[in-house]
Amino acid sequence: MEFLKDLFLYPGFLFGFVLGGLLEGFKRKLKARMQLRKGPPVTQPFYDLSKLLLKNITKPYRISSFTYLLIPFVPTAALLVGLLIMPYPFYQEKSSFSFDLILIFYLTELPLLSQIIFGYFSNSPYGMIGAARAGQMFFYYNGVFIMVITTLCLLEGPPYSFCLKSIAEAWDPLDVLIKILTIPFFVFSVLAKLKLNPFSIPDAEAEILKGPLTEASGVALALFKLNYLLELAIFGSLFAFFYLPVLKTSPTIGLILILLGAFFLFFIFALVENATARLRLSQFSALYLKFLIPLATLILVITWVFKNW
Amino acid sequence: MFLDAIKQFLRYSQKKSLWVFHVNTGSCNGCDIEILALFSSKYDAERFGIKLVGSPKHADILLVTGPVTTKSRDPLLRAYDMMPKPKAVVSVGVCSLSGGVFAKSYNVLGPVDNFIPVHVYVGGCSAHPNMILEGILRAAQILCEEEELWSF
Amino acid sequence: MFLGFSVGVLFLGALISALFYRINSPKFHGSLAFLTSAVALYFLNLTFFEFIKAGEFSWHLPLFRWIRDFINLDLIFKANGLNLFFALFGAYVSVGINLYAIKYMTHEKEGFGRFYAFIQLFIGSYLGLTLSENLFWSYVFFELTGLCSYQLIAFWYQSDLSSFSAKKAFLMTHIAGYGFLLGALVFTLSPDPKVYQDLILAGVLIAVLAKSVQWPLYTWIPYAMNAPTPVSALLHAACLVKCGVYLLFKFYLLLGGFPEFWKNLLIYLGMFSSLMGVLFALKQADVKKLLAYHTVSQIGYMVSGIGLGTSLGLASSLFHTLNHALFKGLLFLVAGILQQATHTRDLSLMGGLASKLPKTTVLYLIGAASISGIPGFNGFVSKWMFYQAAIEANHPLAAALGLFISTLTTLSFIKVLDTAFLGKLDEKNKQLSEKPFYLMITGGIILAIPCVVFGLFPQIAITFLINPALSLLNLREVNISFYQLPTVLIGALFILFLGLGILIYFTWLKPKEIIKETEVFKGGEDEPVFNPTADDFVADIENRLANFYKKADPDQYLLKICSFIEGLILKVYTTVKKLEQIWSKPC
Amino acid sequence: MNRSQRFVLPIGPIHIALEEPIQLKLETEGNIVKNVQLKIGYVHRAIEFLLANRDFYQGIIVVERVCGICSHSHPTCFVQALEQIAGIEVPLRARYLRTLIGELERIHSHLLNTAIACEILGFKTLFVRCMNARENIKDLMEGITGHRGNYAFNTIGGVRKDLVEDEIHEVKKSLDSLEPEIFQLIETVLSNSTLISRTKGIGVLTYQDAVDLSVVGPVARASGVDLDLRKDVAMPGAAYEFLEFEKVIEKDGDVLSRIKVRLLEMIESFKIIKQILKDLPKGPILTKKFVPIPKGIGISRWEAPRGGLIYYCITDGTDIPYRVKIRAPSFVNIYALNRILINQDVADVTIISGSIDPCFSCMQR
Repeated sequence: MEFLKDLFLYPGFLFGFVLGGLLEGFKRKLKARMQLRKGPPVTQPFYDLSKLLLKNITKPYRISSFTYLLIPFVPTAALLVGLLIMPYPFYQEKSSFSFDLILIFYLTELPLLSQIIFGYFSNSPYGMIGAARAGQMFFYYNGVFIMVITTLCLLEGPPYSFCLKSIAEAWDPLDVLIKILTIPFFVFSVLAKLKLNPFSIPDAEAEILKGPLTEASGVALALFKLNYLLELAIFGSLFAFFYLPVLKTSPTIGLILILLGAFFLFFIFALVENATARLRLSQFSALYLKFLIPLATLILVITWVFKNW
Repeated sequence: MFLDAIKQFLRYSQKKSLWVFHVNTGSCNGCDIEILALFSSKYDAERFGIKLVGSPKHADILLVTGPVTTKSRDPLLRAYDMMPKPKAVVSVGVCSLSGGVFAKSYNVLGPVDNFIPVHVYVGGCSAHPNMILEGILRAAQILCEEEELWSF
Repeated sequence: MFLGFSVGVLFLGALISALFYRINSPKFHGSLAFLTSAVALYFLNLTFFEFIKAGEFSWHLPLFRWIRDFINLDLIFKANGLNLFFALFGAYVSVGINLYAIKYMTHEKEGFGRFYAFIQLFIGSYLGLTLSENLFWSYVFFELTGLCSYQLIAFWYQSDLSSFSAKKAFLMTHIAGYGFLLGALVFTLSPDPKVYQDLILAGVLIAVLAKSVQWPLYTWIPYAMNAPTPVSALLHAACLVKCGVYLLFKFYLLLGGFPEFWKNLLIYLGMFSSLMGVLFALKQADVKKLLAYHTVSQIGYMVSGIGLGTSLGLASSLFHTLNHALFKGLLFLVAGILQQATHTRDLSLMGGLASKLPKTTVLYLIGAASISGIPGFNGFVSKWMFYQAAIEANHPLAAALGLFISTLTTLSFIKVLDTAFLGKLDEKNKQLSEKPFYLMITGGIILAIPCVVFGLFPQIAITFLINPALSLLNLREVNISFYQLPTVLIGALFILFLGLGILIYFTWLKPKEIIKETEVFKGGEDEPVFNPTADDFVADIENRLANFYKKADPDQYLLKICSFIEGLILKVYTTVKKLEQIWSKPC
Repeated sequence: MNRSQRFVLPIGPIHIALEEPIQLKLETEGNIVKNVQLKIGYVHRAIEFLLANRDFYQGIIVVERVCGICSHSHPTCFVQALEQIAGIEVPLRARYLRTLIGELERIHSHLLNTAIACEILGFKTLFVRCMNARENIKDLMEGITGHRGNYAFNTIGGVRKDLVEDEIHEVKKSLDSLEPEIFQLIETVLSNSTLISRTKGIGVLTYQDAVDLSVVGPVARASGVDLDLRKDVAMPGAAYEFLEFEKVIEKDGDVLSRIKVRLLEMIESFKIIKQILKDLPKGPILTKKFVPIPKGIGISRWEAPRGGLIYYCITDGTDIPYRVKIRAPSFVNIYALNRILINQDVADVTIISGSIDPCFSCMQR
């Protein structure tokens, strides 16, 4: 029964869902405030989600309804597992992986892959274009994200390993410097990963409606939204684990720090979203391929040299 | 008992989260820009959870502006058909109510409620944003109260 | 004893096929090949059990006694961890592919005897290569595999393209032979191989580059895709291209480890060719060529893993070799089914096949998930071992590149899934049925089962197959208890089953009430939907990297070098001729 | 690259970026548009047929509903044509008031277009700011005319409603508060790097193309065509000849220059409005002498926010016009889309078509 508590309450479903929903609501509220509007209530994502659960489904002709619902469901399960392997305070003694970061990386890829598949699966022309765009973005921002996590993995050690815990516990002055250097890259890659504004290319409402999700409705759309909220929770807490001394303090303060870090990240996101227009795919790829990926690689190499020196 | 509470919450959330899909069936643009004005700071429809969505498959409320012309009838019917079930229709502007000044034209087939059931009528030429907002909120009331709109 | 049998039975089968080439029946020859490979696998299994019980042993066949004083030409098959590992998966994959080929080849009109003779000869010589202890015989078998590859690529020898590809493949893999010969000769003839190990390794490296399709000598493999699909699956995905990897391991064993410089060279060469392979794979619209470039990229992981030199690195390399044989073979089999179903290899002309070929789609999904490293499939485990080994060995760049390449692999397989299996069904594929392909699918299932089993329980492969090889190489045994957290595992299974239950309830028990079918939203009008082509899917990447694609293809440089050498020889020849004329001028 | 069928992306008739129904079928290769098919006619309400069945005063009401955005330009132009036939001299004060509303309408329309462009580019903040500024203009117009959208301000021979001294004062006050806000907005739009990088160099309509396609209005002016009916043509119904302002002309012809032209024109409009409010002549707002409209032909032109609007009226002496032909500015501008959408990125299609500021309900009538 212990695992049920883990799964549904603290690091699992409820925590991820509530944290993600609050982050999304907070971001929307903040954006509205910056636009001199009152904005929706912070709990708006929960209303949206619970409403979608009750709606009927209108799916395109000749499409298996089981697959229609299965495609969004698989990443939900994957993301829940992803939440379970992160070393949250009060829970961390149960999650001592040495490769959890790689697993988290692969698991957080799944929501996007499911969207790409869904875009083509649903036969919608907008979905197909959106899927192709999402796929191409995947190529660029993952390069940056991988460089960031590899750089961070070099902090604690040797021996090095892809372990979230060791990153969270690395707080030497040099480590802090390197961590600060990687923050912009992390923010950029997560912005693209979450499809937020300057990089909201796959679901650019103005030309391709909702992109891959154009044909999703009812429970399928609710599952996609849920995936999105869980992703928000995961990336928000990843930010806290990377850049805040979460595991260095007592669990209670650690938990508070996680929340603070996540909300701070979304504060930055709201600022960026409010001050930018959406980029074109070619501009996006130029930005990443010409600046961000080489710079991120440079930081990785420099860190490596420093560490071996 | 417990299920009833959940059901109540879900219905309440239906009232708080309204995704609007907008169809122009031959309007003069006047009502359309007033719908756009809903999202400015002055009216700020988003505070009621109202969101303009691009796909009818996500929508709860269909906003129709303009009299139904021959060519835009099929798109309207298709879009209505694609909306998933608890759904309501708000017809905005006097043209979609009755045809307005265009009623006698050869290309105008008639008001919107000749083709799809309309739940809320918002008058005016062009309708005032406040009235449109009120219409959408009334439609939300209808959505969460009327039993036959709910399949389970 | 069984060792000899397992190779011998395949040679016997090849002989029978060759002798009865006049029997123009695909069933006869195919069943024969299936039978012989199954028997070979059976014998190998017996050997393997014996090996596990009793440890290493060998089978000796004295040959050419008169020359023994000068050089030892005895045929020695040795059963040790490494040899048996390579032999076993080769035999296993060949069983599946031979089963597949029985049906596949019925489309042809003639040449069954030739085809199956060479297939069996190839499997025999591959097993011979992996099992043989004597380097001379290894060389003979090594060249035999190249010869079989030549013959099999040129199966449709009337077509210019096929014969050209065969020639190209033969020439390039022949270079590998010279490299191997150099290494082997220096190793056997020198009194202390450690002194000349640079020379030996240079030779072996050339062999690896050309045979195991590494940069810059991989250019033959896209052409080799003009062969029938079983050939592509068996030779150019599973077995032939692993010969180079095998040689690396063999020389690692013989030399007792590599020096530091060669290790680093192998790591970064492997990762570099992996990156090149995957970037070229991204833009391919031809499904078999795409898979071929992925072979380049995946073998990069293996070469790189050997270079890491730690036990986890070598284990990842070995495990990935096994996994690659399984999932790449499987993917090629799926590609063959697609080709026979739609009569084209162009992804852009397919689309929506998932509704007509559901079982094939499942097979494809297993293969694609494995190769792109989705957790729960075998590719994830071996790739994870590679990343972990790379970062432990303080090569973070290799780890990062590995991860990056893995995401690109995912992208290109998503592209295949989307353009071939999903989307709108083409008009001409409306009548398609999966029935004729059942035998081929069975062949695929044979390869798919281990993909899933090793993904969920990698301990099986690691304990029984990889650790013996590692202990032979004097390395620490690796011990992965992959899913060590019961909470997560139970949780995952729980969510999965709960969710599936709810989905089934929603879709099958209550569909009438809540699920309604409508049109696709296309802006309100009823427009026909066309599938975007495979090029459309990666149009921006292709644009962005257009210059790279133009400049990075090593073929053009190789051609330049070749023509330079040709010019040199021509110059020498004309000079000699001139000299001769001066010489022979009557005074 | 040989392919049997190109991928077709239908945009519209119902699409979130298009306020009005029109269908653009884009044939694409990769991300590049190779061919465009325009399908119009969704908003055809047979206005000209209706006009030929109503008398002049009813006609003004119908004409006002040709388009909800330029609902002052259409009746003014219509009335101007009728006045031309009847030879009615419009009082100067009425001419000034018509110009005032016309310029307010221009500001509102240009703000709306900028807002929609920002919305298309995903720039919600600027969208909201533009809409807020537009709300203020709308309030102003409601104060002056009595309605937010369809003003019913014009009648044959003048305007319906006068502007008293207090109102002028109020209008001046709100304009003074509005002007810095709009200046700031313009500065923000023209200095945001992401917005400029998205709009610069796309959808280029060269000078030659602009002349060949005979585009009008801001689209023409953005391509360097020196064309502004307010200066070029005598408008008997308006007071432009007494007012000082400049034509705004840009050279590049891309989307950015179209946005720039609109933004800078708003400044000119503010100038005009200030002048009008300063020296609004005293006098009647409607001609005293009313003559029935005789048989005749009248052509009138008006610079609507989107360009030159032309009304062509034939009367036969009865109180119902024989024929009214409307040439809306979007009708000529829309054909530029066929030229400037080719070889553009799919992501830019909506912003390019939005930059034309097409009014499909004007166009399809």
